[in-house]
Amino acid sequence: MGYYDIDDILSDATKFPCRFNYSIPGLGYLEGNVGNPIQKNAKIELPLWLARVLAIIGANADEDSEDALPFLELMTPDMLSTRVMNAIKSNPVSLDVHSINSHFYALATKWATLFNDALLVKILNVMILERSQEINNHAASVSIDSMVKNDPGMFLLTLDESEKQLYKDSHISCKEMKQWMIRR
Amino acid sequence: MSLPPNLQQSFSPEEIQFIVENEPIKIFSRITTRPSVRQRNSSQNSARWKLVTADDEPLNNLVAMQTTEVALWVALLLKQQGKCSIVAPSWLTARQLQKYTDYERKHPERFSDLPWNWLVVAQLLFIKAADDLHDPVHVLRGIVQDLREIRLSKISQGLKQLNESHLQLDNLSLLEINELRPFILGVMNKLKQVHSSLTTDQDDEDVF
Amino acid sequence: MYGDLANKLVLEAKRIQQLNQNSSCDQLPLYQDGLVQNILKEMNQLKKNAEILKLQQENDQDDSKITRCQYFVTLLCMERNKRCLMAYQKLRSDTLDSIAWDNDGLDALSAGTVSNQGSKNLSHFEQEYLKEYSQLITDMKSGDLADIDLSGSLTSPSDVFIDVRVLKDAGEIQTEYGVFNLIKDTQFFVRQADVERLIRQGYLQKL
Amino acid sequence: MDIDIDDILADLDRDTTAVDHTFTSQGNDITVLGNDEPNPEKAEVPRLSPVKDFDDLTTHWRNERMCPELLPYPHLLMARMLRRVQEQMEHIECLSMGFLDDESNNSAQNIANKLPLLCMEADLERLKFVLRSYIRCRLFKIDKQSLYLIQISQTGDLTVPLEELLSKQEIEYHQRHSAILLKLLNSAILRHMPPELQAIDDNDGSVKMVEEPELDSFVFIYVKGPDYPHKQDPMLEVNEEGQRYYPVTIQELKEEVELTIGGIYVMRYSVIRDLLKDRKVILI
Repeated sequence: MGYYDIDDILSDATKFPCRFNYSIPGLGYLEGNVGNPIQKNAKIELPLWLARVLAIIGANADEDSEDALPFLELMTPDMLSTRVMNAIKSNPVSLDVHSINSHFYALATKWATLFNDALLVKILNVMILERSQEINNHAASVSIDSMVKNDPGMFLLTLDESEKQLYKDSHISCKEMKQWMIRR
Repeated sequence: MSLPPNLQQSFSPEEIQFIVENEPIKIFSRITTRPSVRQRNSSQNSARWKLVTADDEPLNNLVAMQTTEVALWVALLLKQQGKCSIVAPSWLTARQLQKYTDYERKHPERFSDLPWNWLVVAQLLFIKAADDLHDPVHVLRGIVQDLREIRLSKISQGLKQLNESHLQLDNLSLLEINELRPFILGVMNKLKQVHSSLTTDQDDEDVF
Repeated sequence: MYGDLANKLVLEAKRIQQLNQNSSCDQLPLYQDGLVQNILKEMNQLKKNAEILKLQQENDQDDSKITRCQYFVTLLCMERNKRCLMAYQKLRSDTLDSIAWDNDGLDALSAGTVSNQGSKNLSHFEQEYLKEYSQLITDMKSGDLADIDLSGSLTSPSDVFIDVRVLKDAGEIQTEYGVFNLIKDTQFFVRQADVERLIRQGYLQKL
Repeated sequence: MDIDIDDILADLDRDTTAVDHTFTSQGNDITVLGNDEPNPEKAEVPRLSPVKDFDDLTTHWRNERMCPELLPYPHLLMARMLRRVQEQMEHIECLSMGFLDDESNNSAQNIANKLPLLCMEADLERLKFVLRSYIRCRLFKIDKQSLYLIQISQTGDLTVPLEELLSKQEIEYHQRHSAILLKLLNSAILRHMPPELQAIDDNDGSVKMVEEPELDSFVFIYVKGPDYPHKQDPMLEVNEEGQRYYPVTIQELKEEVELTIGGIYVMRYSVIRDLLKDRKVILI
């Protein structure tokens, strides 16, 4: 999770929809409109590394001023929409998380941090538990013959990056153990 | 990096074996190294054993046909040279292992209190001292395999209880723990991370 | 959009990571000099923008929030570019560290391990770094820690000695334990490290 | 003589961790069976025996490998260990020279006669392995927390001074490695940045640059209890089932947990940090 964490950096590049609270001249390049201003209430998609800060920094240098709106509002992205949440709730295990977002958990956790979203945390908790059982089943069922090219099939393709890492780590551990058990 | 990635988060099974090999085990010596009274009185020092990781006292006082206790790795080396037989631990018999298996089956929520090094000791003796065991090695192997499978399936049942707080894993052996370590730590750390994203108070601006 | 180039560089870093995760020995693909240079150019542009905005901010009081916003965006873009560049370079230097240890601290460039295609893949600064780090390892291996062979095997030793059978005549070999005459179908008890090469070459078989 | 008692107690304690072996004392047999040493009692001070040292070293190694932060370097123990390696190497060389002179034996027989020597070589390899793996692990962690170590040694936030936390060689390694790494990052990147972005340890940006050890990450522990079970341990409490346990609190969850002696747990490192320092738990 540190400064040099490649996956964290990549996840931060995910674009989130946001709405500007002010018209700002010269920022049109953010929506591919170089030279023009960004209009108040314009809805554009910005990478999280940019949007996150603009969503919490007030427009007013004077910190005392109560009515200082942040530069923009973050809007709920598709990956956290009610539709996706319902899909998670109805069947977390068979869900293709990778197609929703390859850094789903990292982003969802960041979102939960930003908005103190307890409901989201609850859903994530169930999701992690249920899906990790499945990951463990796959990681543990290593046939020693097909060690070179173990084929977890379609399943691996539905995992997000952190789940893939979990799978890889568990898989290597199970494999080393099996090799140790059968040696000589 | 000065440590390969696979050793950064966990031990290898070989390292667990290494740790277990330092534990003592009983052997039945076939050689005598204990100096006779005359030798002891003379100052001559005939190639005595001097070790830096294990107790060398018993090795300098081996008496043929007597039992003594040495580190497991020493026992295996002597055995390889035909200088001793290994006294199998009392739990490593078909009868005793069957009792453990029965217990495991009867108590789906618990693990039998097998020694913390049972799997390593069993495997090592199967390979290197099969003729010292009380029962045919294929019989013992079979029961050990059963035990391992029953316990594994119990563990995976238990993994449904993973949480962001803590976990108690009594009676699991070091090797069994090590196999599951990456998974358990991966899931629990992730759960913890998700849960700690909720701050009860918002005065912490450094979060971003 | 600012930061897009940097993102490409991080994707390259991710590729290196996956490459090394899936193979037993560490390797480094070509240093993305062109991409890095372009990101640095973008940084220069951003630097100029930031200076202008800073001046503006000091001058006009009325619409400070607008300049503030513009300034923040510029600053964040620079910060982002810096993080991506740093992560890319750090991942590569970490890999160089592993390579140096695998090479026993010998200068990997002149030892030939990296030189074939490898040294071409390194930037000038990286070559220098690898050389210096290898020297550091060599120095660590001498002195107080000389006896434990710091760059030696990290696999725990079991079976220091093994029984072997001779598969084909191999003549006499000299070991610490004296001379062994390796005649076909004879058996010996030897130190594993002494005969590892002969096993690999098919002269001996581990029993 | 109280040293002997300590030793026996320590052995008893060790016995609870190893279910399958019966208790033996290492000290007693010496006098019974005789020893060439002029004064066996003094020659074998139990606390400083090679076996006890190796046991300690193995624990240090295991703790270090699994611990998210860098643990203090055991200076005295390591000095003894490195000296012992050197002496043993010389000793083995001496012995094998003697054997080589003895040309009359053929080599197969020769090696059988050298059983003690074989054993001593294997033994030495084992010690060297733990030392090597331990130091390599520490170097890895020093690299990982390089900036953090610099930061805390500058701000004086260290509970242990750097000279105690690290060995002499480790300090040199840390300094030289961070210098050449900084040189690389400077030449390739940092000097091209605007002045306010040239730092390598800037913690005021969106993401902190100095990585701290994750003290809250989970570790596997074995609750060993006090070194001498008969001594009073004021931290221990007894529950209704008569089990002795250490009460701990998981701050974030405001949750109390009983760590029973002999138990194995997965727990946040920060929660058991002090117990580890007091050697009442070990990381497994």
